[in-house]
Amino acid sequence: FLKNQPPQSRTFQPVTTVKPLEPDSSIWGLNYPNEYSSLLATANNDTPTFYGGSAQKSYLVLDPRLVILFAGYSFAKDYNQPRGHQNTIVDVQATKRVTATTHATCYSCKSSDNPGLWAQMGMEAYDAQLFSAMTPNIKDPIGCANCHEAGTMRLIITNPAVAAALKSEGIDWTTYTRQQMRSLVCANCHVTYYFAGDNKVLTVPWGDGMRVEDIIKFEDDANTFADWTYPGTGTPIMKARHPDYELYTADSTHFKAGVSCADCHMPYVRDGAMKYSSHDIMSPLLDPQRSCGQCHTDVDVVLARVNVIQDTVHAAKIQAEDALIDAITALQAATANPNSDPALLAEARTLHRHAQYMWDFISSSNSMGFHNPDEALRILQNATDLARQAQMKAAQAANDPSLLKTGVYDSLDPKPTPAP
Amino acid sequence: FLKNQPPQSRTFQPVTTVKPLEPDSSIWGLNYPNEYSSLLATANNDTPTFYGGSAQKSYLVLDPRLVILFAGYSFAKDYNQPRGHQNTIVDVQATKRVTATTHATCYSCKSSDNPGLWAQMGMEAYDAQLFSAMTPNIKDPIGCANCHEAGTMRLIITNPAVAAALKSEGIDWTTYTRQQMRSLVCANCHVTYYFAGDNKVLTVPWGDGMRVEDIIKFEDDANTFADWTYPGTGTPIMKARHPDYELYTADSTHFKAGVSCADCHMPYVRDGAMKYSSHDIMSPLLDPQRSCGQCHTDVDVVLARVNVIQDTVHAAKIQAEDALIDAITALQAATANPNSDPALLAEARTLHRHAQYMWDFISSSNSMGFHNPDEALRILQNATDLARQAQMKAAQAANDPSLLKTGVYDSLDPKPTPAP
Amino acid sequence: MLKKILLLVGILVFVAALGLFAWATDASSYLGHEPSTCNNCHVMDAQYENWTHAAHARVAVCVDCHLPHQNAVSYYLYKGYSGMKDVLSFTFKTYPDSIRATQQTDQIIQANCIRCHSDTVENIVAGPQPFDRYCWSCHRSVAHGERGLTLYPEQDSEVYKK
Ligand code: HEC
Ligand code: HEC
Ligand code: HEC
Ligand code: HEC
Ligand code: HEC
Ligand code: HEC
Ligand code: HEC
Ligand code: HEC
Ligand code: HEC
Ligand code: HEC
Ligand code: HEC
Ligand code: HEC
Ligand code: HEC
Ligand code: HEC
Ligand SMILES: [Ca+2]
Ligand SMILES: [Ca+2]
Repeated sequence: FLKNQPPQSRTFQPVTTVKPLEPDSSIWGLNYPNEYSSLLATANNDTPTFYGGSAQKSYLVLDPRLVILFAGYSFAKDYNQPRGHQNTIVDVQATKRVTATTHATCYSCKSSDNPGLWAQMGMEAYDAQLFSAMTPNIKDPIGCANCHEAGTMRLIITNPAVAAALKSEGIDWTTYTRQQMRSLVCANCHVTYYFAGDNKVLTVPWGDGMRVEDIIKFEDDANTFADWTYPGTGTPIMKARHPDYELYTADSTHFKAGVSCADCHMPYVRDGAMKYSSHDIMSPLLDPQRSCGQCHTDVDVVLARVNVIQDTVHAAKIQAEDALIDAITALQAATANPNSDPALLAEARTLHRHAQYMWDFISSSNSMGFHNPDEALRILQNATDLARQAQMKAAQAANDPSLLKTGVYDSLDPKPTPAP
Repeated sequence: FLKNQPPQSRTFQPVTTVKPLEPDSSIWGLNYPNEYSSLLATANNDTPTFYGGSAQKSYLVLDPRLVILFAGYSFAKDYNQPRGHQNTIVDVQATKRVTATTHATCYSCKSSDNPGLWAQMGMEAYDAQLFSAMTPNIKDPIGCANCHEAGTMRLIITNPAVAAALKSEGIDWTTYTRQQMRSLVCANCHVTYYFAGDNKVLTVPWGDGMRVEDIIKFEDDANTFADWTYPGTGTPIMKARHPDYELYTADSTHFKAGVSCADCHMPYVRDGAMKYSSHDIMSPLLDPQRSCGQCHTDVDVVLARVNVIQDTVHAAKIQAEDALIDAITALQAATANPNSDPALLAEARTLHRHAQYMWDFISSSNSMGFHNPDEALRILQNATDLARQAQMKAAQAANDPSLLKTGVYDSLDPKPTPAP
Repeated sequence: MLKKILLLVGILVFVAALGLFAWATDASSYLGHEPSTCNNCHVMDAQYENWTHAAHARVAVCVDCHLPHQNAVSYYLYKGYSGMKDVLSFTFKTYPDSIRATQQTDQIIQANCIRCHSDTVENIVAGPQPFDRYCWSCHRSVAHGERGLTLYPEQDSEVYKK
């Protein structure tokens, strides 16, 4: 039976018909048991890698500088390395970042119930509700309906905010090829965002482009949008959130070469004669032979490079953080000084705002720079430079060179712990 | 299996016997006409690329910031993009950097006469002579004797200073494989160096390692070695010089993957069926199909990445330069101020010294960062940070926040021109 | 005693595998050199398909590169050995998801590159130091095309065409 036969026709016979926007992945799973069971496996992954992996690690404990940099904001309380897709509901309900006044918007990227709910009630109405009010509707973690169109199994944009953002950029995603969709589908969630207005409408700030400078311009223009005001400095800060798609597509090596997110994070596996895409999405470093080996013959070589890149970007990130903390300390003193020049203070705050966003753009994106090493390092150099300029401006505002102290974080003892 | 005959023996029959250290390449060329004629071709290359290529371009005109950064030193007078290997003698004799007091050491990497001269008189005696006194002995530009051992045609280290530096690192180069020698042979010249002592002995500062931090440590320890004192700031500056081998081998992608300098800069070409190594060494971007195309089928993709990398590193380099010029301006004012705190001034100078060396390490190395993008960007971030810290320290020394002005270079009008 | 049993089991397995080999496959086809024979095994799909897109499809078949060509004895001996290895690991599913050439395979291929292209490379393979790299460290795609070319599972790309 293995004789020279024509290639088997692999046309697939569905067992059941899945209705549009079906939230329950187990129903889709009847047709596609391999994809379904590999998706379920993300619930139990817990192996760490040096910078990532699936174990739940607290960023705040690993690097207490973040407690200072997010002071006054919910991220100073609780901020973890992400885990597998099956854990979304558990994790969003457990995080201390969610309080009684939090909006339902926080469920946007956590459940396959959403496409149905959005179709029913509209995204604005969904976002206007409180988190607690939405909870009863949210039963399923991320599932097939977040990525696939029932019936065709095409990859699609399911998040209306992302659809709107693409449109604002003049992009018609329905013209995208299969290979492009293998990245764009992750952009349903792995993008930066902010909540616009009192109804906390989910907004993806791509109107001016997807580079960090474009996003800063867009948020600056949107009435100097701020997530919170930094304590003691008065800086209106905007928080960057996992701009994975933005960073990756900013001319990275792999993106330029046509590689997609799914190529690395969803390598194919074999089940007997069948190949299928692993839906057990995790750090590719946990199975590099499969994830990288299809393209790189010598996996050890590229893994060694991953180490070099991640260590380099990590050091650059810490350097930017140290500069930011020096700047914040100076700016606090300058703000406290009643004689400080207000115009110069305002300039110092703008420098702080931009420096912190640039740093956070890389800090909050995943892979410790591997997705796009050059862009990450470029941005961190800018963050460092702007932070130092913010400090200098603060000293000028207060006309006080004693604010130019460096190495503030190093001299802290004890180091800060997560906010209550 | 009829094909399975032993390959016909075509063992090469030399036409002439080349004597050891033979300076005249045309004699070697009798045996190896392809290699010889391709070496001669480097005389006439003159096609520019965006950042490099073989045209003679003045770095000082392309980026007048260099005139400021090298103020008080010969590099502010004349500093060009390098050209092909056949031009070495013409170019070293034409440069305004050479004066009546210049030592013969400047011929070290310019001529195939050197291996013979060094064997005869010793490198110390050679270096002790004046440039003008050595000129009559220098007839041949770079040639076979700079890279090959006559007879075996093995690639070898011919520069005693490099041999000593390798030894100081505990490296026995004679154990290197052929593929390793295809890079190391370039290290005969494409390395940073300084002239030690009054006899201007050529020294390659690898005693503590080949990373930029190691080299700074080494030169700091060597009695705070300085090439010149920066005018108005009193900073003892050390000049970095084309650390191409150092930068490339600092864990770059290609180095880690086992790629050698010759792979890109001396691709095989064919004479009939026969392949030989092109000795027409130049920018690989002038013949990318050959230089990159065997490894990278889609040459356009990697060329696009080269553009991205070079533009990114170029911007980072300019950013470091702007920070350095701001720092220098502040430090000059602080130095001029009789009330400045001498201890703080000294600290500011050390920061300036290190910032400038880090910047120059990348600025003076070739390929605008392509040889090792991450390392280049990492170093430029450090240079920027240290330059800003130097400026802050200067303001502290003078207790004068008005020294914290940024954007000095931008406000210069007209921009500086090469020193006379 | 245990050793003997193990040996016996080993022989039985070998014979069984041989039987399986002869039954499951069009055994006589394996005496030939048709590339489609290699492609009988779906695990060879990617290599087969990529080979057809690469420069050598017109001029060289699998065995031209993958079997030693010093002499007929080594050719058929290795053919038997590697064929059995492939069949065994296929039958017992002991192969990894990403199959890699072994070092032994690499050496065989290298000798074959040089065998066909000796005119071209004689000059560069010769030299005082051994030629210490595989031809395909530069010619990365001549044999099997771009890596990752046929990475993806069978799926309907048509649904993306607007
Ligand atoms: C070329 C391979 C590659 C591509 C393409 C790629 N990634 Fe990654 N990704 C990695 C590696 C390697 C890591 C680091 C994992 C680690 O440190 O353990 C990573 C990390 C991550 C992480 C964090 C995983 C963890 O360990 O917690 C997320 C989330 C992620 N990537 C999402 C994406 C998204 C979304 C895209 C597309 C926009 C993408 N990746 C494209 C290789 C890739
Ligand atoms: C519907 C929203 C959504 C989509 C679509 C989505 N992700 Fe995620 N992803 C998340 C969330 C939320 C988490 C964090 C879950 C947690 O920590 O509880 C996450 C976590 C991850 C992780 C970390 C896993 C681990 O074990 O550390 C990786 C890697 C990842 N995603 C990659 C991808 C890739 C690749 C795609 C596209 C093929 C994708 N994601 C599509 C929302 C999404
Ligand atoms: C546009 C999509 C999107 C929205 C809206 C969103 N998240 Fe997430 N969330 C993600 C993605 C993607 C991840 C995984 C990547 C990461 O953590 O870097 C994640 C991870 C998480 C995690 C696990 C890791 C951690 O940070 O501790 C928590 C908890 C979480 N989100 C809570 C929230 C809360 C609370 C809100 C509302 C303020 C929210 N999310 C809004 C996409 C989103
Ligand atoms: C995080 C996004 C995401 C989720 C959630 C998701 N898929 Fe997929 N799925 C993909 C991507 C990306 C591909 C690759 C598509 C391609 O290559 O065209 C894919 C491919 C498939 C395919 C085609 C065959 C294959 O394996 O490549 C099937 C069938 C499939 N998914 C079923 C499911 C089912 C069933 C679920 C829910 C249990 C599900 N998917 C959930 C992203 C997702
Ligand atoms: C679908 C193919 C594909 C996959 C999968 C893939 N890569 Fe790559 N990778 C490439 C291509 C193409 C390049 C660009 C260079 C080239 O042309 O070889 C590249 C370049 C690289 C480089 C050099 C870039 C640098 O900055 O040093 C590294 C390192 C690397 N990949 C690591 C990985 C790792 C680690 C994984 C798995 C997590 C991976 N790659 C997965 C195709 C792939
Ligand atoms: C992977 C390919 C690659 C390797 C390996 C490599 N280079 Fe280059 N080199 C380049 C590229 C690309 C440029 C940029 C040329 C340009 O901008 O026109 C360059 C530029 C140069 C230049 C300046 C050329 C000019 O345009 O004036 C010199 C000198 C140089 N390299 C020397 C070396 C040395 C010495 C080594 C080994 C230590 C080395 N290169 C290794 C690719 C390479
Ligand atoms: C004996 C010293 C010496 C050795 C050995 C040497 N170089 Fe050079 N190289 C130079 C000098 C000097 C120049 C500049 C010549 C000029 O501008 O007049 C130069 C210029 C270059 C250029 C610029 C050419 C152009 O047209 O822009 C490249 C590229 C280069 N070298 C690469 C290499 C590589 C690769 C190797 C090793 C295979 C190597 N060099 C070995 C001294 C050397
Ligand atoms: C250790 C070897 C070495 C020594 C010693 C050396 N050079 Fe060079 N020189 C090079 C290399 C390599 C290049 C080409 C690479 C480059 O310019 O970046 C070069 C390029 C040049 C060039 C052409 C490009 C330019 O900079 O204008 C001149 C002129 C030159 N050197 C003059 C000198 C002078 C004068 C001295 C003595 C002060 C000297 N060299 C000492 C290796 C050396
Ligand atoms: C700048 C350094 C350099 C100079 C100068 C140089 N060579 Fe080479 N040569 C090399 C390198 C590198 C190789 C590659 C060696 C290998 O692959 O083992 C090489 C290889 C060769 C080979 C082996 C065949 C081939 O083409 O790969 C011959 C013969 C040769 N050179 C002759 C000469 C002759 C004759 C001269 C002078 C006219 C000369 N070389 C000058 C660096 C140089
Ligand atoms: C260092 C990289 C490198 C290595 C190793 C290498 N080659 Fe090449 N080869 C090249 C380059 C570059 C060319 C293109 C020459 C040209 O265009 O003139 C080439 C050309 C060829 C050609 C002629 C292609 C044509 O267009 O007709 C053949 C055949 C060949 N190589 C075979 C081999 C074999 C066999 C080996 C191993 C012994 C080998 N090569 C090792 C770089 C390499
Ligand atoms: C002898 C083989 C070889 C040659 C020649 C070569 N490369 Fe590469 N290149 C590699 C390998 C190996 C990698 C690492 C990624 C991988 O495994 O594919 C790589 C990676 C790259 C990358 C991704 C790294 C990044 O930072 O983006 C670029 C871009 C690239 N090469 C450009 C070039 C260019 C341009 C040339 C010619 C000047 C060249 N290469 C010559 C083998 C080579
Ligand atoms: C022109 C020579 C050539 C031909 C013809 C050829 N191969 Fe290969 N094969 C290679 C080379 C080179 C490699 C890579 C070895 C390595 O990377 O270490 C390889 C690797 C493989 C591998 C291991 C996969 C891997 O990535 O290491 C398999 C399986 C394979 N070939 C099967 C085949 C089959 C089946 C055919 C016929 C359809 C075939 N080959 C035709 C040269 C060839
Ligand atoms: C009976 C199914 C089958 C057939 C028919 C088959 N292969 Fe394979 N082949 C395999 C399997 C399974 C592996 C993986 C072995 C492993 O890695 O353990 C493999 C591995 C390989 C490898 C990589 C491992 C190594 O030995 O270096 C090469 C090369 C290879 N096969 C070549 C061929 C060639 C050439 C043919 C046709 C003459 C062929 N195969 C026919 C099943 C097969
Ligand atoms: C059975 C003999 C044979 C074997 C084995 C073989 N080749 Fe070839 N190869 C050829 C022939 C014939 C051509 C076509 C020459 C032509 O078109 O002029 C060719 C063409 C090439 C070319 C030029 C391809 C192009 O892009 O046009 C390269 C490079 C090459 N071979 C390298 C290799 C390498 C590397 C190996 C080993 C992995 C190898 N060859 C094994 C016979 C062979
Ligand atoms: Ca994780
Ligand atoms: Ca040049």
